[in-house]
Amino acid sequence: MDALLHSLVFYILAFIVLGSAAYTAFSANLVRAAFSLLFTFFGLAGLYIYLGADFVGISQVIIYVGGILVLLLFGVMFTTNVSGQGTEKQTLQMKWGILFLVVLFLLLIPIAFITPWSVMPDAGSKALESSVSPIGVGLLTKYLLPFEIASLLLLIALIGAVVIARGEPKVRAEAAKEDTSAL
Amino acid sequence: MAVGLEHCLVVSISLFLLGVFIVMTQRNGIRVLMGIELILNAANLNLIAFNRFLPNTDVNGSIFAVFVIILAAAEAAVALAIVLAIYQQFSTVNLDEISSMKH
Amino acid sequence: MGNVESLSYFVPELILTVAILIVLFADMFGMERGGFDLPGGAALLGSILALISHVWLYSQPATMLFEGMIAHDMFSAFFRGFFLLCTVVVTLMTMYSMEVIHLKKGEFYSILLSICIGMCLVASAQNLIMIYLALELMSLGSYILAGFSRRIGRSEEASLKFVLYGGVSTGVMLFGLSLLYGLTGSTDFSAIQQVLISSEKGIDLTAFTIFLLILVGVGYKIAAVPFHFWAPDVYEGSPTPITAFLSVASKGTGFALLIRLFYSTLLTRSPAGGFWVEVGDIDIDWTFHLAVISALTMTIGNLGAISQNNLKRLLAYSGIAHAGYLLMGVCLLTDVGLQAVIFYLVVYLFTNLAAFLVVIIMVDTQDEEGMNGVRGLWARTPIVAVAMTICLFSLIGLPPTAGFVGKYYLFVALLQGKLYWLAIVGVLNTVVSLYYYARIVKAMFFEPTYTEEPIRVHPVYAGLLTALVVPVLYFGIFWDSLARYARYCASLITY
Amino acid sequence: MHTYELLAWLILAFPLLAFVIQIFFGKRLPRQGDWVPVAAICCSLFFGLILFFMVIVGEHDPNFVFQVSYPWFSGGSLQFDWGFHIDNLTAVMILVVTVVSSVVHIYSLGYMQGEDFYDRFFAYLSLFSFSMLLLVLCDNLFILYISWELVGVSSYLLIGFYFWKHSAADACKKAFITTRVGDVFFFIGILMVVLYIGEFNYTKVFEAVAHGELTGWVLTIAVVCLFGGAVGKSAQFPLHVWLPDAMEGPTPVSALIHAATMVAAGVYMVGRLFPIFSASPAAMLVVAYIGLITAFFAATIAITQTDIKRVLAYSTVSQLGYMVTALGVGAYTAGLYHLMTHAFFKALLFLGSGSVIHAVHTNEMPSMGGLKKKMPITFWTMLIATLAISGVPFFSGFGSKDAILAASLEFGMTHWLHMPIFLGLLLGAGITAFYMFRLIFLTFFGEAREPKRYDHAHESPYSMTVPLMILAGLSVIGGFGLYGGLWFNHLVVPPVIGDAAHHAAEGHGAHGSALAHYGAMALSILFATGGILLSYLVYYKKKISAEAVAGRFPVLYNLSFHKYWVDELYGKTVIAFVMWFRMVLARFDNKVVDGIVNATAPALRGVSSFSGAWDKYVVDGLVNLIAIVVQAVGAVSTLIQSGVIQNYLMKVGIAVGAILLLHNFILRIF
Repeated sequence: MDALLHSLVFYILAFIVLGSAAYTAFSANLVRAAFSLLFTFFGLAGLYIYLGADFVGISQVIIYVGGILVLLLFGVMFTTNVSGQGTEKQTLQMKWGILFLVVLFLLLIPIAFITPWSVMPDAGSKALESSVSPIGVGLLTKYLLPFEIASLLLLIALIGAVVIARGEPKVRAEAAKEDTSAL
Repeated sequence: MAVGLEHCLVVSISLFLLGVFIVMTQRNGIRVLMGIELILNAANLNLIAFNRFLPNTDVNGSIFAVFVIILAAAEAAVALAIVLAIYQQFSTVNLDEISSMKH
Repeated sequence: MGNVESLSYFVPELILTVAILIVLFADMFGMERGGFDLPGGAALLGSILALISHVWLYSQPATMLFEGMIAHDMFSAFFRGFFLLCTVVVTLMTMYSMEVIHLKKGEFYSILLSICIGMCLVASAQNLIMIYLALELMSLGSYILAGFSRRIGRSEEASLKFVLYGGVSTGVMLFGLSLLYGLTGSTDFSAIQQVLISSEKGIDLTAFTIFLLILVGVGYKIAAVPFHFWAPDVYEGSPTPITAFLSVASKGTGFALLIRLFYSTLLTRSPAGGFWVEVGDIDIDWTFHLAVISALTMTIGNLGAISQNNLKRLLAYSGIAHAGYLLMGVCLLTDVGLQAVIFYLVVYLFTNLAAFLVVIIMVDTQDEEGMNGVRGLWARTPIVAVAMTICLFSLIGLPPTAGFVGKYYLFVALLQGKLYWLAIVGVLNTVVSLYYYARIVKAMFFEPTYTEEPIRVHPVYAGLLTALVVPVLYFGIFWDSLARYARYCASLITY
Repeated sequence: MHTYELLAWLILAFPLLAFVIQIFFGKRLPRQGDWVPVAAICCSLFFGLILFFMVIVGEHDPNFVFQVSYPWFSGGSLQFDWGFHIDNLTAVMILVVTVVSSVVHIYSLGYMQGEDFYDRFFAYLSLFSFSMLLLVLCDNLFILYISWELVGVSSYLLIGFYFWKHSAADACKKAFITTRVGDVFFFIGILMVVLYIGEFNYTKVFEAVAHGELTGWVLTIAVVCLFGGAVGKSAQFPLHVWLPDAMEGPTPVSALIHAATMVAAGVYMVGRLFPIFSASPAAMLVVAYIGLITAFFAATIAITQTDIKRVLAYSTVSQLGYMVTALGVGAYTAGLYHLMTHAFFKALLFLGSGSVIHAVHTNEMPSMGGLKKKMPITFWTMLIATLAISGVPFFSGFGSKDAILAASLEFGMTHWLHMPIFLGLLLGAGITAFYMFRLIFLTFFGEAREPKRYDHAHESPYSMTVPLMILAGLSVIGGFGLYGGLWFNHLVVPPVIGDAAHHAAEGHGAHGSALAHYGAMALSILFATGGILLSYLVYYKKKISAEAVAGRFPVLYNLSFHKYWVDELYGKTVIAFVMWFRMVLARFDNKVVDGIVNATAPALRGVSSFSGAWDKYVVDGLVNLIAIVVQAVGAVSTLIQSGVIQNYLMKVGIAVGAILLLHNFILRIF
């Protein structure tokens, strides 16, 4: 009974994740698609926690839901006329895409089953203790260099995002004029 | 039926393919970014699932996943900045209309 | 080696990191000082100091650093020198180029230097997390720099295509890496290799799928067919110094990544020495698959270049073709092949940077990237025309340029590896490439120009061009030292 | 560094440096930089003289060889080196090349004054000097071939110097293509030698041949192929057609390249590789007969030509035939000696004719006449050269030509069957004397046939006459090298390597017996005098009318005047065939390619720009075929570059899917 409940949680979470992701893929409305992504991310966070990765789950909620998704929504708001949706075609090369989806699914799913993964025989009983402390220790010992590099990367992303998004009206106008004259 | 590694893999592969599918078929640049996020999340799900089911006791998979999340955030920031710059320039984020360079 | 002791091996990267900060500060204070590009100067100084300290590190024995995150071996040392040299040249190019927006130079250089750090780390990484992180560091920087051009519309289009294409490719690669982690339970290359060596039968399909998924990311970096689509568009739209950087350093990173990742996980060094074999019971003909990709890459690249009129686009396609040539050496899985690849990369560095420098001169002096820019160049500035001719000869592979020697080593390696069909494809491709390179030479020397007015080449550019072309000729005649060096550098750390 | 090594470096470095400076900065230097190459070649001359005296006087050893080689690279089992090989022959050749080259450089200062591309002319001269010196100094077949081609390229540039003139453009193309035919054989020859012996270095190759590593018919074919190179470069029958046309180049070029140095490269090559050649008696006979045919036929053509430079050109071809024949009959010393003396007096003749042309602005001898008074220095120096080439005693040509005749007579005496060689050469010597004096009489004697030109004529400036006088002096004293018994005939002897080559060389007999020697000498003087006398009667005294003789023997006259129709023969056969073949290709092109092209839209675009250019197809034939196909394929291949990012990603995805499908399923099933 307990095991069944255990499984049921997984299936529900998986359904939320895949269903909302599919909605994102096929929905005609951009804003709705973005919001359905919220469920995907939450579902994934739940799956992570279900799989014993509590720290990653929390990070997922904070960064993805709190950061990336908000960013995406801002992007949607900035660039889309929200009310005037629906007349424009949203997709392209749909037939090929679906063909790709089906064929690749048939090709990749067998990989999950035929590969002799070295799975622990009694995985279910692996102690579900908090992973926060081992991750913290790992980040400051073995993974110290990647940790530092990640900080450099964030710095660069910060600078880069600012540089690109910050308008330089004078330069832009001038350059645009030049560009059209070059054409 | 007890949940095993295979179940997780099926979810992650589906998620991955949906992400790639979005990237290929959506005209809107921001949706393409959503697709990329799905791909990264699929990989993360893989990492977490393997970390859970493989016989090691370390947390390498989780640490990998943490890094991936950080990277995804950075990449999303940069990509969105570029998309916004494109919108200023072309007044559209439909990627098929932004194809002045070809052949 | 522990984290603290490793720092002494990490001096070049540390210098670059300090330089990044100095550049950012210099940007805040120094732009008005008599027109001198202070951030550029700081970046140049930093990268040169890093190069010097790198040379000083050369004599150190091969070892693992930072708890096994990265390795210091001849291979990584070679690539670090390669990237640093590239950075120095591109910094110099940018300092005097009109193409990059002047108001944002500080950001530009700091990002350039951080890309360089990322590249060095890719070439030396020994861990999946490290390699992915380093790759993203350099990719992210490249996306941003591609958008730095003065020609607003095209540059942003390039940037957008780059970031989406790159994001998807690295995402797919990450998926492959996660499966590799799942297959072996470890992120360290050494452990992965050990597990695979002792693995049981039945993982062929998985191994191949993982390889293919990873290849999407790697192939995108080296612009190999069928992952090359971004290259022409991005090369055309980016500011030319960045195009040069992408075409040389970024491609170099791709090859470093491919060799590092592929040779130290899915392959193992044969006990007989001199070549690599697939690990454990995996029975996949890697050579064949890579060889097909190589043949496709060079063919599509060369054919695509034929009908181009924009020089940057033409060089982009030519870069694709050269990725194909380089893959010929990689797919052999032999020491000789690796040696040929490293030799060719050095040649490619000098030749391609010089060719792009000529394009930069064209763009700066007449705002023209097309064939019109080089028409009648001989009459207007003979030195540049001669330098470009030497570069093109080297790209074709004609003696007495280094390109000839590079191709010679590649083909010798192919023949030794008994990959005759690929050698034939390679030779045919060289013949095709003759056509479009010769078109440029013809335009420079024999076609009339709309003006006879001489072009004034900035003395720094003239000096840089000479410094890049002289090695092309020198190694075309006395290549023994370089060949020996390449053999020396073709050694990866083994466990 | 050894002194010789240093000297060799210096000799080579100056012209190369001058070339680089001149090509890049020539236009901007004062006087268009003409002084740079002149100074450079004078430096080379200076060091060349030092080298010459150190080797010839200092060493005074017939077997002296100095070798130094630098490793270059190794390709597979072959080791490619480069280096210097200095022996007596090298020293003599260095002397000849540097002397003639510097004289011509100085002469060009006057002759080329005010021409367009003056600076570039000197750059080309320097390049040529460098290549020729490299050819002489190098120590292996590989570098020999490279410098051989370099010489060809610089010659091409110099012949086509007046590239705006159709005739010059045609001539340089003809020269290049014709010599390429020879070069292909040469290349095959080198390949054969290297394939069988595995070495490039002269000495090692010679030793290997001496040890019999390359024998029998393979050796014969290899030698004949090697000789093919000489046939092209030294304008031997049947590839001699390019040399007379090459006279379209500026006259100093004709003097330097097409009289004294480059055309002698073939002879030099035969001499340098003599140990290989002499190992194959059969091939040596081929060499001798080709030389004989060339010597005799060219001489008969020269009789009727009216263009002064063409007469000299055919005379050059003929004299080169003498040298080749001499080497063919084993007279190594005599052949190479003639090379040296000929270089001096033929350069002089050309420069003299250049001086005349400079004065009267025409090449046609019938328009000249009576120039003796107007141009005394030119006349006297040219007379000396003419006496030398005619084989009059006490002039240089006498000694060398007599030695050749003696050697061929001796060869004929041991092998009676081959007596025609001697007879042909002897008769040729008489004809040479005849047409050379014809040239002198027509140009300098008699009344002025075109007074306007005559009045305008004047002696050339010193920069042109001084070189003439220097060469005149050399044409006289050059003769004492052999008959003064000073040095040549016992220093420049066939290299002795192993036993086989030694015997072969001895068997041919390089030193004539007394009978052959004096007999040949007497006959040669007799024929030379006869030729001069006849010429005197016909063209000076007008006792015999040339027109009448020509009228009496129209067939012979026409044969000679039309150069035996060799050019026309080539035109009707080889060139006609090529043109026909091009036509066929063009038709094919037009039909088949259009078909392919119409099938694809992008290709159609490529072709439409070429439409209406049927002529172009005919002319450019195969090249266009390839170009169009390649263009079309290129256009198609870039069509996949749609510019839409999702489309790119879709293609990547489909490619990945296809690979996976193929590898994981389809290939597994089958």
